[in-house]
Parts: sequence; structure tokens; C-alpha cells
Amino acid sequence: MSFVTVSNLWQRYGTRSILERVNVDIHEGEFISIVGASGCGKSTFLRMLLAQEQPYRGEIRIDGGTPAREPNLERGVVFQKYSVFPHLSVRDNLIAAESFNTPFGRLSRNARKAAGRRADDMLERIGLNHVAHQYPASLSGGMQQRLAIGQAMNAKPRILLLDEPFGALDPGTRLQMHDFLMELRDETNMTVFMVTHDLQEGFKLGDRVLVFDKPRWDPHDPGRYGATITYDFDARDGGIPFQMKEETDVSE
Amino acid sequence: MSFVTVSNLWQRYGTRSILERVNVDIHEGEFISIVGASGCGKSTFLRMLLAQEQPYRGEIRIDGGTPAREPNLERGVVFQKYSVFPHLSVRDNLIAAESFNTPFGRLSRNARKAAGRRADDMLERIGLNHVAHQYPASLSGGMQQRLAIGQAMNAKPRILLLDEPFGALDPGTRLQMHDFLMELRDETNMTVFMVTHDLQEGFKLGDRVLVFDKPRWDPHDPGRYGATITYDFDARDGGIPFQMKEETDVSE
Amino acid sequence: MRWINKIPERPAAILLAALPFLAIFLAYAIASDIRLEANPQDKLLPAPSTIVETAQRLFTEPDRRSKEILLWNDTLASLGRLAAGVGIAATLSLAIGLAVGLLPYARSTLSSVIAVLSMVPPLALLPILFIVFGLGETSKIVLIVIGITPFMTRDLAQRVLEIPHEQIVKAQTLGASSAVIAMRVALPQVLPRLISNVRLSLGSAWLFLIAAEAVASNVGLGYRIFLVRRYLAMDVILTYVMWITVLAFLIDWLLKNLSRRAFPWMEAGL
Amino acid sequence: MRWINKIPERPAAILLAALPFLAIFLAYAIASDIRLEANPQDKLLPAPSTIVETAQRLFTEPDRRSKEILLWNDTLASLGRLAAGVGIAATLSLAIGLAVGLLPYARSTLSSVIAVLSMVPPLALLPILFIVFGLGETSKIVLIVIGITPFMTRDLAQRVLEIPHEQIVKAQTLGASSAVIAMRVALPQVLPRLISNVRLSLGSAWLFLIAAEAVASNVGLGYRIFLVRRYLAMDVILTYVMWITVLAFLIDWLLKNLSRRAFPWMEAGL
Amino acid sequence: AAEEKTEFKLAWSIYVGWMPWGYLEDSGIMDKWADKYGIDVEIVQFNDYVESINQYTAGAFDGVSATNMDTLSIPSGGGVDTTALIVGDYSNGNDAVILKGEGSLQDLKGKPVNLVELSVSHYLLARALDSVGLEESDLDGVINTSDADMIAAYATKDVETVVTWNPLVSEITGSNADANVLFDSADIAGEILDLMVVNTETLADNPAFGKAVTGAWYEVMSLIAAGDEDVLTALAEASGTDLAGYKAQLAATEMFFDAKDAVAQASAADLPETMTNVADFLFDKGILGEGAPSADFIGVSYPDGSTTGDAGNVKLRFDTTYMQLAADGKL
Ligand SMILES: Nc1ncnc2c1ncn2[C@@H]1O[C@H](COP(=O)(O)OP(=O)(O)OP(=O)(O)O)[C@@H](O)[C@H]1O
Ligand SMILES: Nc1ncnc2c1ncn2[C@@H]1O[C@H](COP(=O)(O)OP(=O)(O)OP(=O)(O)O)[C@@H](O)[C@H]1O
Ligand SMILES: [Mg+2]
Ligand SMILES: [Mg+2]
Repeated sequence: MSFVTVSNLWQRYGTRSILERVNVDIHEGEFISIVGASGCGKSTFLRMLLAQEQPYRGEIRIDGGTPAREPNLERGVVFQKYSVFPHLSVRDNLIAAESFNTPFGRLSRNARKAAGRRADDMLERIGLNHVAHQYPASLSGGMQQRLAIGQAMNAKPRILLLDEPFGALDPGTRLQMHDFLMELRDETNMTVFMVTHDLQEGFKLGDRVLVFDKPRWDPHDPGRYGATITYDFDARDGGIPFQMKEETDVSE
Repeated sequence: MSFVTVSNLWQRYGTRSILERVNVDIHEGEFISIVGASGCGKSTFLRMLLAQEQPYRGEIRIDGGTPAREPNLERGVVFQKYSVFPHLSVRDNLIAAESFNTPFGRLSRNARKAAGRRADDMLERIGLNHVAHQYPASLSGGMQQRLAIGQAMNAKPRILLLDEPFGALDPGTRLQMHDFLMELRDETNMTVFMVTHDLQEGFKLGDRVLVFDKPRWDPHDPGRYGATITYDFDARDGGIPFQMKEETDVSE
Repeated sequence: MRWINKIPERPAAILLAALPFLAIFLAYAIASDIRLEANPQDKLLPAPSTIVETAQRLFTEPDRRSKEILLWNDTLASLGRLAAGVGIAATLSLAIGLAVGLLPYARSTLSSVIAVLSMVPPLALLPILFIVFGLGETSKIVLIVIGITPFMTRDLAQRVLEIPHEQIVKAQTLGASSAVIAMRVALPQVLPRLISNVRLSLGSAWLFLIAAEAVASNVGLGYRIFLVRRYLAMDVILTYVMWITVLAFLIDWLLKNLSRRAFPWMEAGL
Repeated sequence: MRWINKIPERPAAILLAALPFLAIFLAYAIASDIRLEANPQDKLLPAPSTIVETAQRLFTEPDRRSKEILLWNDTLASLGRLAAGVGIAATLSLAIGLAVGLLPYARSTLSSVIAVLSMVPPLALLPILFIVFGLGETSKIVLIVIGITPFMTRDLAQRVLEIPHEQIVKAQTLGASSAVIAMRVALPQVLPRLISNVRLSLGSAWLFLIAAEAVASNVGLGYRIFLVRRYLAMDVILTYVMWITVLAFLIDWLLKNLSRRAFPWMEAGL
Repeated sequence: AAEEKTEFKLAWSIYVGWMPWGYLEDSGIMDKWADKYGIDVEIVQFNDYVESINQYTAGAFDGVSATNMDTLSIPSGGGVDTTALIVGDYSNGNDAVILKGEGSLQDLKGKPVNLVELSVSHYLLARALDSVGLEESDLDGVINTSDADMIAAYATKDVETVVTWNPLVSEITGSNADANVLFDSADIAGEILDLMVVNTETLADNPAFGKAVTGAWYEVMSLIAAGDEDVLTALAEASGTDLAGYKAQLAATEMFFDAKDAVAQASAADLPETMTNVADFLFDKGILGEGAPSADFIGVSYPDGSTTGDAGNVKLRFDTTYMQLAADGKL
């Protein structure tokens, strides 16, 4: 009962292969951590999940639907930075998650009131009600990311994509964010993909940890082969590998 | 045999007291970690050590000399960011530590050669010889901070001041930087002041950990009293407090 | 102590700021004195007292013929033209800048033509403008528009492009259409920049206004300056120049404050 | 699919870019045709073929009187003045900008006078300039200098102030004097900005040059345009306008490339 | 504060009757005469007529080509004692009131008029309106329009009437069939004089300057009078037209090729009346400056020693001394 199906996914820029033959099935409600060396294509994979760019080959389906051609309401996203709108107050950022989906980007008065109430609920959940009328620039990095996550959730996406959401935070704040994210997830049972640099974080938060790496390597032409999922760990019970996708064969 | 003597130091901006009655004696070669709540005046203290600003009352002497009126060669500094010159290559940044101390900011040809050799030595020590001719913007954050520290050391200061030098780095890089800094220190036995947000880091690196906090608190006028050193831990043996500067009396 | 670390105290700082103005005034007064010594009727550098008298007269006494105070008429006419020209230019550049910055198709179509147009010297096209738009208000306003729009458009398009792409993607995941992204994400973020562009362009706008008024007009600050140049009434010219300077200063100040008031999120900082 | 996500393919993109130029050309050709239909002697919108002929003549045929090709003479003269004016303005604004940005004393003394001067309309001062600096090259160059220096100076001073204070402090801990900080820390970092300022100011510089040449000159692009404007020789004017546009484009392009070459550290990125 | 000197500068601007000044410089005739008197005279062309007079008034030049009206208002009004060294011509049709389409001067009532305000065109318009009993206030205003753009202005719809001078007049009448000249300077012959005026003190201290300039001028005059095609062609080209065009403009100009005629014009009995009219016009328009107590506060002196206006403040002098020398062949 696969919810997100990635089948035979390739990506290349110019003549450089970034990803190749990525196949993976994700169940609804799973929390997927994605780790791998810098530049191996984790963000690229996320961008394709987001439909921000189209794969060179292969496809990604959510719940069996047709592959999306551009980002839409089904996919929520939080980047490391710039994920909230600096010109909107904290509360308006949350309301935007509803108002942007209208022809003029504005809600009628009644709809606005209802959205405002839902925004207040969300503010409560993300613990930002005391700064509801401030602008993002006056919030700390951690608060901004909490807002970004709340905003993404407010639009009720089917999958939530996080690209190093805590990469710019200091260690203490990071830990708080972990707790925050786990709580939210327990409440909503969202399907989440999270790219992280921090292995520990990946195993702590994820149900599964996908490791991206190049299975083949051409020393004369490093751009020839792309990365793929080389390990797929079950992290629910603390991180014991349950499945090895492929033998890593350097000499191939 | 105090090397750096801070006696009865006060600082205020306008009518707001930031620091008050700070007294501390530092021995040559000690590594001082400075911790405390955000905004309590750690950077202010460092700025006064640097002579970037003058205290409202009290004074700081190095080796019994007269208090400095502006930053000079005796004091090296590394900030969290912007501590290297973006328009100079890595090697030139190190040479600058010698050439800037000349009337025209340029060395004669022979002096330049000698300085270049010393720069190469330093490059070796800070492990940046492979990027000697690149510009700082193309280095990672960790490499930039290594360069900044190398540059400051190249000018042979008597005290080295670090203001959250690793605050912008990710946890892995941070650990590497700790090793790097410890090594350098073992070689040179420099007197170092390091402000950090990370208690663990402070205790790991420091010989002593100074905690800044407000000993008195006026609920009607939070700006009335300044912070001072409330704890002075000996961190050599793993962080057992050896001296309590003052009783913290909130009700006073 | 290094000079970069020396900071003048309050009274000294005020004195220092006044110094260059005093120096300019003195230099003028002396030069004027020397010329008036040689020829008491010299018109080129009227004595400061003459200028003050003239200014008083210009600001308060109605014209003999029309019974109106010309300076105020001129000011109203010029400010009206300036406002219309700058307003239209701002609107146009905002619309085109958003399109070029957001839509790849608009960018392909317009970016090179805007780059070329911004290099055309508008003053040289004045005769054509007069034919097409007549000698009335339109051609003066159009000259201002043509003169400052390309630059403003280029800059705004650049700023739209500089909006972090993350925000554009985020808006799409919230279901925003292109129009909503333009109006609710890009527009509010470039508005402050629009104001600073207007501030930057006002100098050129004045220039074009004065040039257009010099060519064909019967009222306006530029008109008057070029008219009285016919009999070298430097006292009038200098009064007008100072008045324009004051107006320019006021407008700049107003815009700066407008920007600060209107966009509180720009100021917010940790 | 949203318009912001639609990207034109290569051939379509080129076609799109050519479109507005074609449209302008067609609009002109038709308008010209209509006027020439009504009055074959009409000078206002000469036929494109006439313009091409005129351009050919202007670029290649020497003047009967002086035996020299006027267009090249004009170009040389104008470019020389432009270079001198812009060069002096750049040097001045760099020196003053560094002083104002680095030294609190210079800042107190100069910042308000520069702010005021930048609001003065330079064209209105033209008569005084001619008296003080004579009719030769000097006054034309001085007009350019006066016209663009205040703006450039303000911007450079601002940029110097924006250099992270950490760097200034660091330089002091390396023993740098104020002069060394100015020359080795601030100067190299604002040079790229100087070039982009020059690029921004070139439009105004052309304007002032044309205005100055219009008043008193016997050679120069602005002089020629103004001279033939009397006879409405639009074929000559349009040729000159296009030529100035091409020159402006070339200069801009050169400066952009110079900046890229000269400041590799600006480009370096992770 | 003039004194003896050997270097002099004259300014001139493009106008049919002043074109010879450019030729004087280009042909070397000026140098020839200057050498003869041991001095140096530089002749500089201005694009902007008003600027050239302003420069002269400010002291940057020793002489300038100007009309009697502008001389009275700018240098004389500005306290610079000025002498009309050479009376070159008077406009005899060179300045004109041109209406687009049919009509008469009466029809100007309620219409706007485009002209260079406060110039001789303005004066011509005032005289034209005078002749039919109208006043400027009867018009729908005058719109100041730069001479450089007059031709373009005429081509626009808003413009119904223009007042301007040659070569613009012939350009407008030549290329617009509907151009209707209502009134021109031939109707007020002798009132718009085109002069070379010089600083009185400079002239007094340096007679050689007056002699050299006058001598050179009348040498060229004789060439033109003799119909020298080379000279005429050069003048025509410099003024941006061809030989025929230039000759047509010359026809509307009463050039004083012979110095005797110039002396006669400067000594004409109606000159004082003309100058009084001009002064009245200038005062009426406020051009004499706000400090001017009355229309006659500037004195004008004539060759016979008479004056009009304030005899204690003579700032404009019609002096035939040098033209007489030329007429007598004594240069
Ligand atoms: N639009 C693009 N055009 C060309 N190359 C690209 C593009 N986007 C990414 N790349 C390249 O693709 C590779 C993978 O990039 P990606 O951002 O996916 O890596 P990553 O795994 O997220 O790395 P990091 O951990 O540093 O974020 C990189 O080498 C990058 O330079
Ligand atoms: N130049 C100044 N003028 C006025 N107030 C200042 C100035 N510099 C710092 N402050 C104030 O002094 C207090 C202490 O600032 P400081 O930067 O020393 O704190 P800190 O302990 O370094 O904090 P952080 O951990 O956030 O870096 C802050 O409240 C700050 O707002
Ligand atoms: Mg990435
Ligand atoms: Mg700090």
C-alpha cells in the first residue's frame, strides 16, 4: 500500500548525472530522513518530490495520481531559510496558507475571520501566540522555522518536505525543534521527508533513513554516474539497517 | 602574578547599566571561557578588553601597562563573522597581518618574501595550503574561521579574543575547530578569552569559565543594574566550581 | 589615537556641519562684493541682501500684470508635472518590473529592449515628443516618464529576481497562482524599493522637467529660470534654485518617512 | 501550469527578444510612411532608407568645409569630455566617500553639505559655470562633475559605512593606521561599487554633456544635435541618437566586464 | 576697470546678418586686420544667443553680436557701459508673425502665441498688436518656446501662431504651405537693429581693437556686396542652408554693406524714438529689472551727442567713429 511511489527516477543537468535509478515506496504517515554527502543530490530529490523540477526519466506519484508538473497544495515545504514571508506578520503568514489559494490572494471578511481562528489555533500549537503581530525578522531563527512548519501544515499538504530545516540553528534550539516536530507529527500523522546533514538527527526523528550515494564512480569523469539510495534503514527501533538496496561496487 | 587585570569595571550606555563592578585577574597563558545569557554583556566585556570602547569606570591593564585607548597589535580578535578580508586571497590575508603594520600597508619586496614564507608556515598549520590562492568567499565557514584565527595569531598578539567564533558553524565542523584550537594553543600558550553560548564548549576548551549575570535586579527598571561575573569555575579538571564571586541575591 | 576612532563631541559636530555652508556663503559674499565694487549694477552675483529682498518679493508680492504670485503658480505647475510624471513612471516600472522579474516569457521579450531604451538620451528625442504629444502638459510629463522609467524598471525587475526563490516555491505550495504571487508576495516586497528608486530618480526627473519647461511653457519653475536668464536676473535664478533645492529636500524627506511608516517589516530586526 | 513556471525554449526566446525591436521599427516605418504620404518633404519622420543613407554619409563622407568627418570629430570630442568629467567625478567621490565613510570628523563636516548639494539642479547653475570656468572644455567637464559627484559620493560613503565594522577592528588589531585602513581595507572593497556607480551615473553624465554642448561649443555630439534641431534634420538627429545609444551601450558593457575581471573576489562563491 | 591690452574676444551666434563673423574668423581676415594693429582678436561662436550676451555682460567677452533691444536690456540694464561699434543691418522681414492658415492680426485675439518670450519676437508681436489696437492681454497668453524647437513646435497641432526669426521663418514658410505671414519686421523697418556691441571702456582704452574689428568687418562686407560666391557659399553652409536659401534670407535683411549706410542708420533721426519705444516695452515686461524705477532710467546716447533716458546713467552709446573711419577708408 505505497503512498508515495518513486519509480526509476533519473536526473541530470547538462551532461552531468545527479541521480539515477532511484526507486522507493513510502507508506502514508512515514517520516523519511534523507542523508548523504554534500552535493550528492538530496535537495535535487526533494525538488522533484516537490515538482519544482521535472525528472529526466522516471516519475513520482502520490497516492497513484498523475505526476505533478509544478508545486501545488499537495506538497508542503520548509527550507533552511526564507520559508516565511517577511512582509507579513506571524499571524498573517499563517492566514496566507489559506488566502493564497484564492483568485485574488485575499479572503472575504467572513472567511478571513474563520481563517484567523484557525491561525490562532496553529499559533497556540507552535507556541508563537505571544508574537502573533510581530514580523518574522524580529523572531529568532528557531521561531521562524516553527512558523514555517506551521504555515506549511496549515495548508494541509499530503506530504511535507523539509530541506535541512534546522541547519541554521544552534544546538540547543535544534533539540527544542526536534521535540516540537515530533509532537506535531504525533498529532497529525503526516508523511514527511526530511533532508539533514546530521545522521543522529536523521535517526532520531525518522522512521526510515535513506542514504544517497554514488554506487558507481568513474575516476575520469566524476559527472558520469549519479547517486541513488544505497541504504534504507529502519530507524523505528533505533537504527538497524533492515534492507540493503544494492551492493556498492566501485569497480563496476 | 596577574597578566590581565580587570579592576572595578563598569559600562553603561545612556542610562542603562550593562556591566558593573567586574574584577578579575587572568594569568598569562590561561584560556578563559565566558558564558552568560544573551544580551548580558559578554561582547561588551570583550570589546573593552579589545579597547574598541572605553569603560565608564574602572580599567583593564595588560601586563601592568597603561590602559589602551583603541585596538592595537597587542590584542588579536576573531568574530563570529567578517573577520577576514574578502578582497584578499587566503595567503594575502595572512600576509596582511604583517603588512598592515607599515606606513603604507605594503611590504618591501624582501620583507614580502619573508612574510610569504611565514604565511606559508601558518597555512600549513591551519591546514589551508591547498586553498592558498582562493578568496575567502569560496571557503566553507569553518575554513574561514581557521583563516581568521591564523591571521590573528600571525600578528603575534599578547591576548587573543574570540567572540562566539564557532557560533555559525554546524556541529561536525565545530568539533573539528575545537581540536584545531586546542592544538594551536598547546603550541603557542596564548592567553585567550572566548565568548560562547555553548556551556559544554566553554568547559571543554577553557581553563576557567566566567559566568556573567545580573546579581541584582530591579523589577521596575531592568536597565538599572548591570551584570558582573557571578561564577568563576576552574575547568581544568572537568568543571567543578572553585570559587563563587558573590552570593546571588535576587531580593536585594 | 587613529583619526577613524576620533569622534567629535556634540557642539563641535554641529559647528563642523555648519562650516561648509558658512564657507560657501562667505565665498559667495566676497566674490559678489568684488564684482559689485567694480560695477554696482552687476547682475551676475547679486549681494546676499539683494537675494533676500528678491526672495521676499517673489514669495509674497503678486505680479503686476497677472495679480498672482508667480512663484507659487510656478511651484504648483512644476510639482504637478513632476508628480504626474514620476507617478506614471513608478506605476509603469512596477508593472513591467514585476512581469519581467516573475515571468520568463516577459523576461525574454522585454529585458533587452528595456536595456537598450535605458541608454537612449531622452533629451534628443524632445522634438518627436512635441509632435506626438503636443506642446502642452503631456509632452513634459512624457519626457519625465521616458527619462526615468527604463532605469526604474530594470532595477525593480532585478529586485523581483532577487526575492529568494524559496518564497516563490512556498507560495506555490500554498496554492498561489501567478497573479497571487505577483500581488501578494512580490509586490509588497518591492514597494520599498520602488520608493527608494523614486527618491533616486527624482534628480533626473527635475532635470527633465526643467529641460522640458525651458523648451515650451508659460508657467513652471524651469520656465521661469530660463525666462529670466534672458536678462540675467541672477537674484531670481538663485532664489529659484534654492527653492527647488528645498522642495527636492522636502520630497526626499517625505518619501523616506513614508517608506519607514509604510513598511514596518523592513525595520523589524532581532 | 502557472505562467511563472513556463520557460520559452531557445528559438522562441530569441524571437521574443527580437519582437519589441521589430515592433518599434514597424511602428516608426508606418508612421513615417503616413507622414511622407501626406507631405513628401516632411522632415520629422524621415523614411528608414533616408536614415540609412544619412548615417552612411555621416559616418564616411568628410565635411566639405573642414575636410574632416564631423561625426568622428564630434564623437572624439564628446567622449573626451565625458571621460574627463566622469573620471574626475569618480576620483573625487572616491576620495570624499572614503573620508566621510571612515572618519567621524569628515562625516560631521561634509555629510549634510553633500546631501544638500546633491539636491541642487545643476542645469540652473550653467550660466555661473560658464563665467567662472570659461567657455572652453573646463566648464563642460565641470558641469558633469558637479552633476554626478554628489550622488556618487553619498553612495560610496554609504558603502564604506556598510563595510562590516569587524573588518575595521580586525585591521586595527593588525596594526593598521587610518591611512592603511582606507587604502587597503576600504578602497579595494568599494572599487567595484565605484564602477557600478559610474555605470549608473553615465546616463546623467550624457545628459549634462549634451546640455553643456548645446550652449557653447563647436564640436561634439550634443552640439551637432542641437545645431541641426533648428532645421529639424531628424535624419541626422536620429542617427546621432542611435550612435549615442550604441556608445552608451559599449561603455556600459566595457565597465561591466572591467568590474568582473578586476575584482575576482566578488565572484568567488561557495 | 579696462586697460590697454592686446587680446580680445568677441562672441557671436547664428543669425543671417551675423554669419560674416564666423567667416571673419575662419578665413583669417580677422587675423590679418588684428596683426595690422598689433593685437589678437578671437571670435567665438555660441549656440545659445542669450548665453552669449550673458557672457559678455559678465565680462568674459569684449564684444558680442546682439540686437539693440537685447543690448539695452541685458548689458546696459546690467550696468555694463556698452557701445554699438558696428550697426550691421536692420531686420527687414527677417522677423515675422506667422499664422497657421487664413486670417489677420485681428484674429489673434483669444489665441495663444508661441515665441521666445522677452526677445525681439516679443517686441515685434507687441508692435504688431499695437498696429491693430490689440494688447497682449487680448491673446490667450504667450507660450515661451525655444527657438531651437520652433520648427518642431510649428508642426504640432496645438500651435496656431508663432513669432520667430530667420532662418526659422524661411524654413517654416518654405515647408508649410499654410504658413501665413501676418506682420514682419519690414513693417517696422529700422527698429530691430543687429549690432556688434563692445565694452565702452575697453574700446576707449584700445582704439586699435575698434579699428581692427571694423576694418575686418567691412572687408567682408565688400566681398559679399560684390557677390563673391565662395564667401556666400561658406556663409550659407555655416548657417545650415544652401546658397539660394541664404540669399533669400539676405533679401529680408537690410545689410549695411557700405559703412556710410551704417553711419546713416546710427545717426537716423528716428532712432531715439525707437529706443524709447524699446525701453518702454522692456520696462513694461519687467525686463529692466525690479530695481528699475522707470522706463528711462538707462541713458542712451546718439552720435550727435543727444541722449534719451537718464543722461546721468548712459549705458548704451551709438557711436559712429569707427564706422566713419571705415567709410572714409582710413583703416
Ligand atoms: N539547477 C542546477 N543546474 C546544474 N547543476 C545543479 C543544479 N542544481 C543542483 N546542481 C548540482 O547538482 C548536485 C546536487 O545538488 P543538491 O543541491 O541536490 O545536493 P545536496 O545533496 O542537497 O547537497 P547539500 O548537502 O550541499 O545541500 C550538485 O553538484 C549541484 O552543483
Ligand atoms: N553601542 C551600544 N549602545 C547601546 N546599547 C548597546 C550597545 N552595544 C550593546 N548594547 C546593549 O548592551 C547589552 C549587552 O550587549 P552584548 O552584545 O554585550 O551582549 P552579549 O552578552 O554579547 O549578547 P549575545 O549573547 O546576544 O551576543 C544588550 O542589551 C545590547 O542591546
Ligand atoms: Mg541541499
Ligand atoms: Mg555577543
